[in-house]
Amino acid sequence: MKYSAMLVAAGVLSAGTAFAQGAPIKIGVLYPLTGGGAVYGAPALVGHQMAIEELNAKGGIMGRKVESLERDDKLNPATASSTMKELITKDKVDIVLGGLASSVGLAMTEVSKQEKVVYISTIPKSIQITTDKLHKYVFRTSANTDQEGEAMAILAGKNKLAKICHLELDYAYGNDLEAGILKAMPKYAPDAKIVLTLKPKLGATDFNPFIPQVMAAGCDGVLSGLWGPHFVSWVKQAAPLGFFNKIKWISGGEVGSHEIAGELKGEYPDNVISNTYELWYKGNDPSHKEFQEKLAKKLNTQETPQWAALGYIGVMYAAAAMEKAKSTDPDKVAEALEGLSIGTPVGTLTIDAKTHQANIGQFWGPMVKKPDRAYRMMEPAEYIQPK
Amino acid sequence: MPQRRDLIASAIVVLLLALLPLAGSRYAIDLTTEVMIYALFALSLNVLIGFTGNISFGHAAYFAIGGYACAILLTTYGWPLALALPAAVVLAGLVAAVVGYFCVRLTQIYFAMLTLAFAMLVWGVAFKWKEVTGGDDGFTGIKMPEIIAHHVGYFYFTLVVVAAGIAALWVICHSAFGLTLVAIRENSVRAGFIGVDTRHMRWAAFTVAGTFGGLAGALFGMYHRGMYIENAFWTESANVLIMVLLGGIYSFIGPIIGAAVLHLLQTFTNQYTPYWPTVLGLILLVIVMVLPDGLIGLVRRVRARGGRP
Amino acid sequence: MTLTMFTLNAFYGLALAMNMFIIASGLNLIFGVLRVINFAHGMFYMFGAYIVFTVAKTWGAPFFVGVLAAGAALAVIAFAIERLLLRHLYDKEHLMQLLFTFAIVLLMSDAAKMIWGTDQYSVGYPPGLGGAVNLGFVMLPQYQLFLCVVGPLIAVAMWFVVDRTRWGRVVRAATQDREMLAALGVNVPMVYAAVFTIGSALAGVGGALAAPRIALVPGMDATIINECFIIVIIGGLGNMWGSFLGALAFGFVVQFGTVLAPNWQDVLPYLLMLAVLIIRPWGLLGRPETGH
Amino acid sequence: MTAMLSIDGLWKSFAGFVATRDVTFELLAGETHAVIGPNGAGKTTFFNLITGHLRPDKGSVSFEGRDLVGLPPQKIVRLGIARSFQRINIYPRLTVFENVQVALIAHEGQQWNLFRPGRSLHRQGTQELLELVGLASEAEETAGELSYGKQKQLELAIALASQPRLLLLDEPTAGMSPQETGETIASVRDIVKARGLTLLFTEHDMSVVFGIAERISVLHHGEIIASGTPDAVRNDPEVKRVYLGEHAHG
Repeated sequence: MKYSAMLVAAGVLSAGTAFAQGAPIKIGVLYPLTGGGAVYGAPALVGHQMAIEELNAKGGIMGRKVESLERDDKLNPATASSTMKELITKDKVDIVLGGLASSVGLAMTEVSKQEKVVYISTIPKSIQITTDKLHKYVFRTSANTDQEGEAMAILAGKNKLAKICHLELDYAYGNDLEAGILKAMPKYAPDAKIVLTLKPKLGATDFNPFIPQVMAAGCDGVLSGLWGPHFVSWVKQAAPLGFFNKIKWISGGEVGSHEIAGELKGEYPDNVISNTYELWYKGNDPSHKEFQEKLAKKLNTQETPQWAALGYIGVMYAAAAMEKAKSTDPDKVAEALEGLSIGTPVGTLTIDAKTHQANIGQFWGPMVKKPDRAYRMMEPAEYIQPK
Repeated sequence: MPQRRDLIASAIVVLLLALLPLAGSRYAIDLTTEVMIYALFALSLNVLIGFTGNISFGHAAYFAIGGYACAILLTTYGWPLALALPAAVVLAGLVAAVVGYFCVRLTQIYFAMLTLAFAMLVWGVAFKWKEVTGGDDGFTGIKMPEIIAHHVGYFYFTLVVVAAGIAALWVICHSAFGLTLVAIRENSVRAGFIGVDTRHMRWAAFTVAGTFGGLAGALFGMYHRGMYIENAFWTESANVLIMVLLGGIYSFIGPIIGAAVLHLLQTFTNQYTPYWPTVLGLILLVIVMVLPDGLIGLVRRVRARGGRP
Repeated sequence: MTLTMFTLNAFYGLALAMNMFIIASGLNLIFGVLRVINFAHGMFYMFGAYIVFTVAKTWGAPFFVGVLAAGAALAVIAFAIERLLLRHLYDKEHLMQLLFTFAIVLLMSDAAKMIWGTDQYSVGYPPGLGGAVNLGFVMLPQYQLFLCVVGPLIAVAMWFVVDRTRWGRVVRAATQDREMLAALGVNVPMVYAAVFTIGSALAGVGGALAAPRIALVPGMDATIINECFIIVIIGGLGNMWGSFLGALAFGFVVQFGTVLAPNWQDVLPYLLMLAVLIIRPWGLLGRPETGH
Repeated sequence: MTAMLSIDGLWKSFAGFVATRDVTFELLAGETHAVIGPNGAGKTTFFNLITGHLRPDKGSVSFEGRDLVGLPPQKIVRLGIARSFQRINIYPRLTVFENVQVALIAHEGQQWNLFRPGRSLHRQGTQELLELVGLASEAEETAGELSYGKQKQLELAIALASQPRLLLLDEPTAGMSPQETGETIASVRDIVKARGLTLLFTEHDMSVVFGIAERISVLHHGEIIASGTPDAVRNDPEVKRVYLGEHAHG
């Protein structure tokens, strides 16, 4: 799949719909579109664009046309900060969405606070966004590290893990997820004991310093926050040693998504239980089917990536809040977002009025072989949603 | 004397900039603030590159130290700006002096790689010293004195500080010291044989560059209300290096022009396409293949051609 | 650390060193002869990995055909770059050559995005190398063992070509005195083109050989180029055995350092370079450049 | 006359090749002394050892009673020894004027002055030196664009700016046309006389050597094989055999 073609076509809007009077509503969005972050940013932007197109096809927001201003955050918080300011001061956007890295999410949270413009964090999981750095104008529609950690603790309990090796990447997300897991373990997995904690660096490609340590520790399970390429490299380096034969690998970081399964195919190891925001073959809601078909058409493949859903949900929330507030005024939109429930492709979500966190869940389940498929699928996939 | 002409031209530029907020565009004010900060940053690096002939791959380190120190002193320790800013600048200069002591023993690529190694160490400290720097979450929520918290106030503050910084660098670069640095750049062996201790001079230049880089960093942090470890990463060092080379290393104002052009181009390109690397790559190819003296060299050549029909 | 763990770590350090040496040797060769610091080397590595993906996974050709294809493709790309552009820059300042190779990095990174998109990719191990060898007290992955053989083979082959053949003598002479060579009737420009081509092909082969062990993602060039520079610098620029030694130092320091002091893993290579340059300013086997 | 520069038992070798072999040498104050020898005889190495560019393996170099071994070039210059180089060694991108001005700034120890504009310093002195070497009219030209001969003259001016008592010139006329050579030598001789300098120079042109040198030393394979007045050297059988014999046309 190539999302790059989409990037070039960015900003092209569906024509032919009649809009009411009034200037278009401007939605600004930042995702990483160059370098390593583009793996996630590009598909998220596809979902974002799809939602904008749908809105305009239905007559826009409050009858006003919706304009999407899309920018590359380059995975750099200072760039994100400048670009977001630009969107606000020059382009006069009504709301800003997006982000991927925790640091970018926090930088955007800061700008949102200064400029008093609503920011909906659609991918960053940093717990600080909805705790320490929470303010009136910031909201999150992605999961956070506490929710993810809780789900992992639940699964550790369910799978009756006793000796756990804990793997996290040594940076903000890894440290936050670790805290989330440790917080939830006493409740959900009281019998489990963490015997080893290792933290490879962000961007590591060589896991040889860690694999033997985990194998020697005699764990019956691993809790892991290794996402994307880290997971893939770990698998490739550990699998030849028979690493996955006995150990249960319970992993956050969405390595249960189709992107990973579809790429690793036969190399995807046994005994992995992981998460994903969305599965093209499983939805929580009737609207998922519709979403899935559209996305499949847009990307020209049935087996679509999960990130698009996050971009999509962000736009839907922005639209719903403006409709509810009957205004684009940031104060009113922020008030409207508090406690707002909407139907999304992954079910009905509600943003908590106090924490500004949506109760988005994730699909969790073991990745199993299917006789008719070249790749593994999550089965049974359980939707774990925070209360 | 061309100096008087330069002085008048600079005064006009400062005056025009001072009038900018009257135009009322918040965006123009912010963008100009950013450009001014980068101009000072690039200029500080050129003390090393253009005036001394040493390429640094790690100039972002001092930028980050200045930025973090100022941010932390203001926010965590509640120092007043009048103390925090000078302290941050001095700290950046001190670290530059320590690092420079080791680096100036080497030349050329070895020098460059050692500056890179030290800079990555600074990055590592910013990353791992989470309690103080906020780690890779960044240090956000910088407390600003009331008077410069507003963007117009901050614009004037930046204008004054950057103008003063550039003036100071101008004096230094055109001083006996600066002229001697140029001699070292041109021919360090010969410079030794006229009685110049080239290593000590390069060390001093390194410290000056780091000090002013720190000043730019402090301004940057306050402008963004945040400092991030990416600001110390080698990519930031590469960025400022390109600004300097784009503008032209053999003239004083080259880096200012380079900083302005690169930053504006980067900003405007991002409004249309995420293919910034291609745009920058093509620009660099043009510089390398046809404009080795940078934009300022091009201006000079065009002028020379016009002047002598 | 138990003896078993020590053995394992030593082996992994060696394997890492050999993997890095294959890539760094090309960078070093290019610097030694052309005096050009090739920032694009990491990008050549990434292209090598992506090409082996396309050839071996998408087209279904055998893995080693993919490796050869990667080397060949990079040779063609590098030859074109050298003949069309780089050769005009030899008499310009180092800085300009540096900027030039950086421009190539930028252009190729976007080219990669256009060709392969932004997905992450994975290449399987070649048949027969995807398992492990059980030595009783330790298990060693076959593919890493394989790399431990290939690395020294490349080193020996390079040593043979450079030290023992007529062409190698020309190349060595080119590192000393270009004018002299031209006076002797050697086609110096073609020597340069050949060296740049071979050095870059080595990066492509290095990327292709690394591919089965890692995830292929955009941006994978950035870390590798820094690490290669560190290896070449600590070994002594232009010195092949220096690079070999540098790679070994890098491999062991990174492997053992990461195990023993994981908090420092992000900056370990830089610490290594710092230590070496402060103690030996021209690298382990390098010589100070005399004069100016 | 007393010895201004005394060298005793000086050795220097590079990777086994001995470039300077047990050289003992005295330079008298006020004399004009030439060092000659075939290419590769070690003349430039000899100069580099005196001026601190190279460190001898063994032996001593003392200038007016002060030991020079181990001192860096910049310290040696300050003691009163200046030199020119065989290969052009100027600041190519600076103007001719600045080339000399920097040397004067350095001589006065003003290179650490961060505030005084460099271009305003020593204008008078620079002008005088440029006039002395005949470059006054090229003052504002870029040094790297001067003709070869003029660049050599500029080097001389740079060396003189350090106000030396001892001037070392390494092949001052190398690469010059006969006419340029004549002019250069005439001006060097005038300057040396006018300023009362001691001059030590190497030169391949024998007419120049025998024209102005008061004493001559002959280097061969890093050794001084003869030293004395031009006549004594000319008639030295050893010199005839190893040197003049090979370059009979000299």
